Amino acid sequence: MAQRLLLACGIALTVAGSLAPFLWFALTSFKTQAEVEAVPPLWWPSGGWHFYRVALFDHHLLAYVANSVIVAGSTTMLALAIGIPAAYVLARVKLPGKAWFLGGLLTVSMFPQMAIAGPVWRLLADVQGLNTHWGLVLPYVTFSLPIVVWILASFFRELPAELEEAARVDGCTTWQTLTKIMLPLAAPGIFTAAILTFIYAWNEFFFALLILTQPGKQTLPLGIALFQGEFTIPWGELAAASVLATLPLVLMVLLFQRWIISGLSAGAVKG
Amino acid sequence: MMKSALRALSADHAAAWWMLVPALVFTFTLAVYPVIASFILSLYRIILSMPALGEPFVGLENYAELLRDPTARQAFLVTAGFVALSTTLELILGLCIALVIHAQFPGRGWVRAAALIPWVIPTAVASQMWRYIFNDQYGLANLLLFGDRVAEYVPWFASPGVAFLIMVLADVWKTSSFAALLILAGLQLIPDELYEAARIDGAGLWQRFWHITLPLLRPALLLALLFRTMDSFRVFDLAFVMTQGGPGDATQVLQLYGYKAMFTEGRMGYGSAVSVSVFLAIFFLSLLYIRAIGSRLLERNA
Amino acid sequence: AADRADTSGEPLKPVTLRFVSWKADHPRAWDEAFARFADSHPHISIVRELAPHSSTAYHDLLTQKLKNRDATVDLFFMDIIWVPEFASAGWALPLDDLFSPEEQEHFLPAAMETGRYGGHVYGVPSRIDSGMLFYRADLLAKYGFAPPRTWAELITQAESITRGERTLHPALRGYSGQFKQYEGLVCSMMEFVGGYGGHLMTPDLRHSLLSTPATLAAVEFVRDQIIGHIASRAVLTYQEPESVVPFIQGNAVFHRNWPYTWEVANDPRRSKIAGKVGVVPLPRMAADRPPTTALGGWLYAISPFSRHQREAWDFIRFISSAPLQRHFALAAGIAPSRAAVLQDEQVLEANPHFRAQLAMFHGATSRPRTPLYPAISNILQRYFSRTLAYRDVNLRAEAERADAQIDRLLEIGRSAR
Amino acid sequence: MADLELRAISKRFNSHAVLHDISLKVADGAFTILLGPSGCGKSTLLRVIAGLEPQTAGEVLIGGRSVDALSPADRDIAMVFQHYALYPHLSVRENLAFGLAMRKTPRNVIEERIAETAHLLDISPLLDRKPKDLSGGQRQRVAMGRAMVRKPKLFLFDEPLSNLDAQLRTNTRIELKKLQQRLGVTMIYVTHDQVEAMTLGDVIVVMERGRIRQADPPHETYLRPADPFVAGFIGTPPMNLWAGTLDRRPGGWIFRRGGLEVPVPPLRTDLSGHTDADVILGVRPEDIRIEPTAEPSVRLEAAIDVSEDLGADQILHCSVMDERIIVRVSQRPPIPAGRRLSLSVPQDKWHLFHENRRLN
Amino acid sequence: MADLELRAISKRFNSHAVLHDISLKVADGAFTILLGPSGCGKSTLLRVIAGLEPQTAGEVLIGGRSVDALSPADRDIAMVFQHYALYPHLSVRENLAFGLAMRKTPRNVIEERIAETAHLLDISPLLDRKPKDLSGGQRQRVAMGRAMVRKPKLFLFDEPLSNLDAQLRTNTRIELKKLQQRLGVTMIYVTHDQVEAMTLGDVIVVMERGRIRQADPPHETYLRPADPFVAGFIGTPPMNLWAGTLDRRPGGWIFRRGGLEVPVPPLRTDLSGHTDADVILGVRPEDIRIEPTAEPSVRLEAAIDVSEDLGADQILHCSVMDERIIVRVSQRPPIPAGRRLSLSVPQDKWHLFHENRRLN
Ligand SMILES: Nc1ncnc2c1ncn2[C@@H]1O[C@H](COP(=O)(O)OP(=O)(O)OP(=O)(O)O)[C@@H](O)[C@H]1O
Ligand SMILES: Nc1ncnc2c1ncn2[C@@H]1O[C@H](COP(=O)(O)OP(=O)(O)OP(=O)(O)O)[C@@H](O)[C@H]1O
Ligand SMILES: [Mg+2]
Ligand SMILES: [Mg+2]
Repeated sequence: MAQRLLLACGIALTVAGSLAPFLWFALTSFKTQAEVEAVPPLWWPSGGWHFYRVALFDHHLLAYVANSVIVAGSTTMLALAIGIPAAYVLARVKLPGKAWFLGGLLTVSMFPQMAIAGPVWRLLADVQGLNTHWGLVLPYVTFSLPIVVWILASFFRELPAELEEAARVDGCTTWQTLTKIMLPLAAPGIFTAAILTFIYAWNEFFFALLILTQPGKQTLPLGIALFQGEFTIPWGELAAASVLATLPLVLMVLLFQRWIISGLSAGAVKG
Repeated sequence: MMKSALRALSADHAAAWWMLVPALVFTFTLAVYPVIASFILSLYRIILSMPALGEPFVGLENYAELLRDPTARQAFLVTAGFVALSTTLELILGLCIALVIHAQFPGRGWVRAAALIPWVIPTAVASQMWRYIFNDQYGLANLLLFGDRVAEYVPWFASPGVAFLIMVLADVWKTSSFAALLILAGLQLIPDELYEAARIDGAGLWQRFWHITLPLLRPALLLALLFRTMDSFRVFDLAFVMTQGGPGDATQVLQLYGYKAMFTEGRMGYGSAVSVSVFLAIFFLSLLYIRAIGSRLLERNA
Repeated sequence: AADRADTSGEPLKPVTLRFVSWKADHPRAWDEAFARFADSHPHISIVRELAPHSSTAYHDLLTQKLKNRDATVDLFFMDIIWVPEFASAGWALPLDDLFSPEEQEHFLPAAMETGRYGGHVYGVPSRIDSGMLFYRADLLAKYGFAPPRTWAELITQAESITRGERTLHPALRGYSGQFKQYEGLVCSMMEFVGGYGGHLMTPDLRHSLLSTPATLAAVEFVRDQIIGHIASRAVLTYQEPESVVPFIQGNAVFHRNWPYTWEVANDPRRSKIAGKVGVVPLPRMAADRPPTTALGGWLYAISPFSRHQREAWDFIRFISSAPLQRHFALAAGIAPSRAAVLQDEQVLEANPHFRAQLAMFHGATSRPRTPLYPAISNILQRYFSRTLAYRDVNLRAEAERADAQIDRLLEIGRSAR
Repeated sequence: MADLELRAISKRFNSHAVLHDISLKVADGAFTILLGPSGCGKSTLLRVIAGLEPQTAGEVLIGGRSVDALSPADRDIAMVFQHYALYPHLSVRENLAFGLAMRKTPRNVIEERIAETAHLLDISPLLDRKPKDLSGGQRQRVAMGRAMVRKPKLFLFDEPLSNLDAQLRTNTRIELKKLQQRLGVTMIYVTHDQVEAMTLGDVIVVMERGRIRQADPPHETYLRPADPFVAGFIGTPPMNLWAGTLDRRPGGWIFRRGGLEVPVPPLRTDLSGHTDADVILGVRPEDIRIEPTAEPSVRLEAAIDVSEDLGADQILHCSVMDERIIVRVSQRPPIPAGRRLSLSVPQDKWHLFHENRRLN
Repeated sequence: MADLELRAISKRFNSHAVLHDISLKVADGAFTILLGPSGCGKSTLLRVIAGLEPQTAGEVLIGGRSVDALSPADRDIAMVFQHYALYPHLSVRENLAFGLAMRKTPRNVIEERIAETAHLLDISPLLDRKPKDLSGGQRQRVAMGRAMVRKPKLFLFDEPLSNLDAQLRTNTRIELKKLQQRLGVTMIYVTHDQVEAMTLGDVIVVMERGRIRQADPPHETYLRPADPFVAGFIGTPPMNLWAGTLDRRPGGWIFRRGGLEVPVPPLRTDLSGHTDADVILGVRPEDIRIEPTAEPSVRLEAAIDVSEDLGADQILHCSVMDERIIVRVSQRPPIPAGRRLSLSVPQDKWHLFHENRRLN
């Protein structure tokens, strides 16, 4: 009984703690300007969609959304395209030095962005990559590769080795084994890796700040961090923009919670 | 005979290497090379706004400068404090959340999703959100604490200690669920049989937690601890958006300090020295990580 | 537009100029200006690139482009404080060949001075800008006060007004300004330092003077008399956008800000105190000391990496011409940098505060003009923020430490061959 | 030590009924086997007894007192799990001590009991090792030790030997039997291994789909299975079972299936009403002779389809008038496939079932 | 169809040697079993033959030609895996077609072959299902079909029946044997199940720790194991083996261990130099009689320690002058423990080994 009570409290606290702060922000987005600046603050909004209209049309939020979609989408595709073969090889093929490679890769994911910011910036400058989406995608791919490879490698490792040997006896090359047999089977893992990469790229701030200086190219987090009004901080618009920026991810979590959890635990602990 | 067998095999190995090449290229050009380049840059004095100074080689002078600089020391202390405090809290909270979302109850999927939401909210958004919640005039924190006693409203970010704690709070809120995920994975690995054996042995709820769950969770906790340690060492967005490092450098974290040195002040050499130092700190931590847990992972992968 | 191109005889190659600026305070006034430019220069189209409002963020972004020799930036707004840095780094085009001395004479000499460094002109002043004191004319009148001339007066007035309004209006504070750890903190503090007759640096820019008595006194004054007294401690977290809110919400009696605040405070859609606002020069420390204020302002500058420097100059000439400055003064309340326009009857009628502003402008002090300013500014920000935020720090020790840091930087700066 | 009684235990998981109305008495000191195919509810029943899973209906009595309100810890039982469930982070000694420590047993008593148990099970040298450093058999013994050290009233085993290899399994089986005889404790033992069931148990409880089909001593279960399920489940190769009808002939009852007619042995039940009844006739492969016997027996002419030589035995897959029959013989040299044989089945070796009940 | 020859195959994983100098000839059309305890290298040997794992030394010849340079696909072999390794995302038809399609076989030929194979294995109705919708036995047959459809020279099986339950296993075993006889193909079959080995194989290759211990037909392996390992490995319960010394007596050779003396059968090898040699004497539990026999035999007085009743058989764990001996009898009613027995072992049932070689 006590156990059930404890659990109920735990559930309530978890849900409230996770959602309440953001809900407050979301409430703010439905207030009127006067309500936003009211002292003391008001609980219930009455402003409707005004701030959303302002955020979307006056602050060109849709352009930021489009940029984020392009960047996060291409990052995901490219990271998978590169990560899948690498993960497969690392999971399956006996290669000398493989352990070092995996360890090294893991270390890369720990690099502070600052440690590589300067040279990456110079590198991108040399190839005209600043202020381009692909210029941002490149470091994103680099930083999401470890997690992609890690998750996928653990997924591939879980798939029976027999299947591959069957494919080899049936005449498949390594590449064909990967594309015809392993890929369809690893679909759930790929999906998880894709979600995680997408979330990472959608949320990343440091490189975006560094690489995208042209407002037309900037991604959502940057737009939100550098959000500005005419004279004061436009909290209402900011809240509306934040809700819009977060909504896709919240939907993703609601829909794919199971995959995210299983993928992360597979990648992390079973490693 | 043997040679041809080897050849058949090494053709496969060659294919395998080719499949690694793109990942290697990315990792080397955009991670390994830059770190090396940063290190080389850190040996020069490069001040972009003063090309007249040239770019003299100064050896380790930038590092000496770093050691002398009280601001750098402050940034290091702030970062270390942030790492220690936030990871500790995240681990404790993450463990609690993990225990909750590991239990069986109807609607668990929704609770799990709810717990994950802070983790997917962009840090930039979360930072603005907390900045708003702790606003000195129309923040939720003041409303909850003081209601309409407006005169008592507290300017939270004005106190260095409080500003630092808010940054910790924002990080804990955002990433505890990630720690919880890792710990949850550990929980799932503990067989139910053990709990049943303990129940038969007469262990109560708390004793089961203390004698079974906690010791067996150690690897997962360690993993979460080190993941979080390394990640929180890189804190940047929170300080950048919420406080810009103030007040009085109370939230001046290393990455922000390095960023300012390099990109605001144009001191490429010195900024590189800062970033190389951050890198080394994290690198040694990750060595620790590999020693503590990774060796087991690597064995499995070998 | 096509027919005009025809009438001009020789068709000009169409050119697109990228103009980096912050998000405009008065979008309509600017749109109108751009429209007029498009009419007279049909072959030049202007793309505005909006950068962050915060001077530091804007600086970082712009310098990144310039470091990168980004040819897509043609011209930009340049904070007056960046002139030495940009000049030294070669990020701003010297305008000596384009900007004839005769033309320079039309501008206020003090304003022209902000664009000069090392004997060259790098920018055309777009406005005059300096810190001002805004006040609640209604409240001062209610309590029978004249606008304060000294800080002591300001403090007394603030205290008695807030005391008097306490029951009616508990949230009312005496003062609101900018004391967050950011670039603006240097401006704010410099005004007090100047008030005590002090300086941040020696005139030859060899030594930092933070541990001189005047500078220390200024910090002590702000720490002990302003923050947490007439002003909420919240000012430690305020930049301009935050600091203006209590004022226009009617929660502050006095407010230090840049001239554009006049417009905001009198806009009834945004402000609860529209029509109840007065503006005067910042108070003095003592009646016998000169008033001091921080010099601000923005210059039009051309990127040396631009491929359309001629057209960029055409645009600057146009936008800083007398008619346009009149337009901005009337439509947006921006104080002109051309002496003639500033004295224009119509302009002054619409903006009575320009007189006070001009007076202030002449006494304004500039922040240290060195290419190393961004680094020095960071040290200054940390120093001021620490000493204001922590009440128990050893002020002198902190000052000496910051002095040493700055001196060391300056020494490095002098090591040029 | 205590006896155990189950009274009409039922168990459902949500809407899925796993145990139906299970009643059973286990005498003090008896070794009782729960045997049945996978998923029949053996583990569930054991867990209900342990109190790890509450029953949906019915009552569990240990030593005559209802324990339904007691937690597993308070029922004074011990359980040995299939995967042993040793605490991996504790040494063997600590594993043994855990249950006692939880019950606040004094330190010196704990020491004493551990020494005693370790001696009995011959694991004294292992006391300071961690479970991961033990072999399968050693782990098994530690798991037993952990159960024994508390001296509970009742021991519950859930397939404790299924993770050992064949050799070790045989040895441990024999040791376990000796141990039980020596300690005289009450044990409930789940398995799906026939050999374990036959050799260890005083009573075998055969379960199928949540019901008890038979609860008898092993030899009784083998010799007189209560229904066709038990008949087919116990014995390798399994009993030959034919579905057919019963017919009255002048000389007695006849089993008929297609062209095959078999005179059946005297029945215990009165079959007056059962002419043409559907019945199942069974005979064990090892009860069929290929040499003529003296006993009264039925003769069947058979052809060998496949002959499998297992070394010691031979399994003959034969057909008798289109019906398949498996015969087990021990014969050297082996009889090759293709040969015709005359099989004889002693009258008393037939098993006859009707509507899930044994007729003879 | 083709014969297979292994010439001195060795295999090491890093420094760990798994196969030592394996040489073997498999005749065209033979059914060869690889049997041995877990970890002895059976799978590794099979994988070397398949080309999935390169050998460290030695040569593999199929149909007389070395295949060392060929990839698995080019060796013209088929393999059936323990877990079947059916491609889960492909239908049965696609699974069957996959190998042919990879070899660019024309569409119509593929169709034809699939139809033919499906008919043969009786899986035609399953062709459009996914593997997950098949029962264990059906999966097993599809796996066989996938191997057969390519008509390879050589079939390799790695414990193909180990995932089926007992009943299905017996049936499939019999079908497999029939199929092999009908197709006349060469098969190499890994198992650690003695029954499968005894019943399926033309030849059983017994392996231990990477070496071949014996390669003979099943009955030969059972009747005349080549060394004590094979003797102990084949047969359940295992052969009784005693280590002792050999002694010359006037009447012939005597085996002596402690107080026990056993006259041994005539030996094939000349033992002149072997007086006092260390030897191992063996006798199978099922070869020991408890009634006197007519044949010349050795009599041993035994006491029954434990008597296990398996239903059809009884296993008696006895002691003969401190030596343990296991006896298997089929006796009703069972003989209880504690009784004394007079055992007789026919002279020709003794097995005698010296230095890993058979003496008689
Ligand atoms: N916690 C549970 N929730 C739902 N169904 C369950 C649960 N535990 C067991 N079952 C179901 O109850 C039935 C009996 O399970 P049980 O584990 O008792 O079988 P068993 O006889 O022990 O089988 P095995 O020999 O495979 O261990 C199975 O159908 C199983 O799926
Ligand atoms: N890839 C490998 N790397 C290292 N050692 C291996 C590898 N594969 C097998 N081994 C080792 O080689 C030995 C033989 O393994 P193999 O799988 O051939 O045994 P097996 O006879 O098939 O056993 P089982 O009956 O358990 O399948 C084992 O000790 C095993 O640990
Ligand atoms: Mg079970
Ligand atoms: Mg194997």
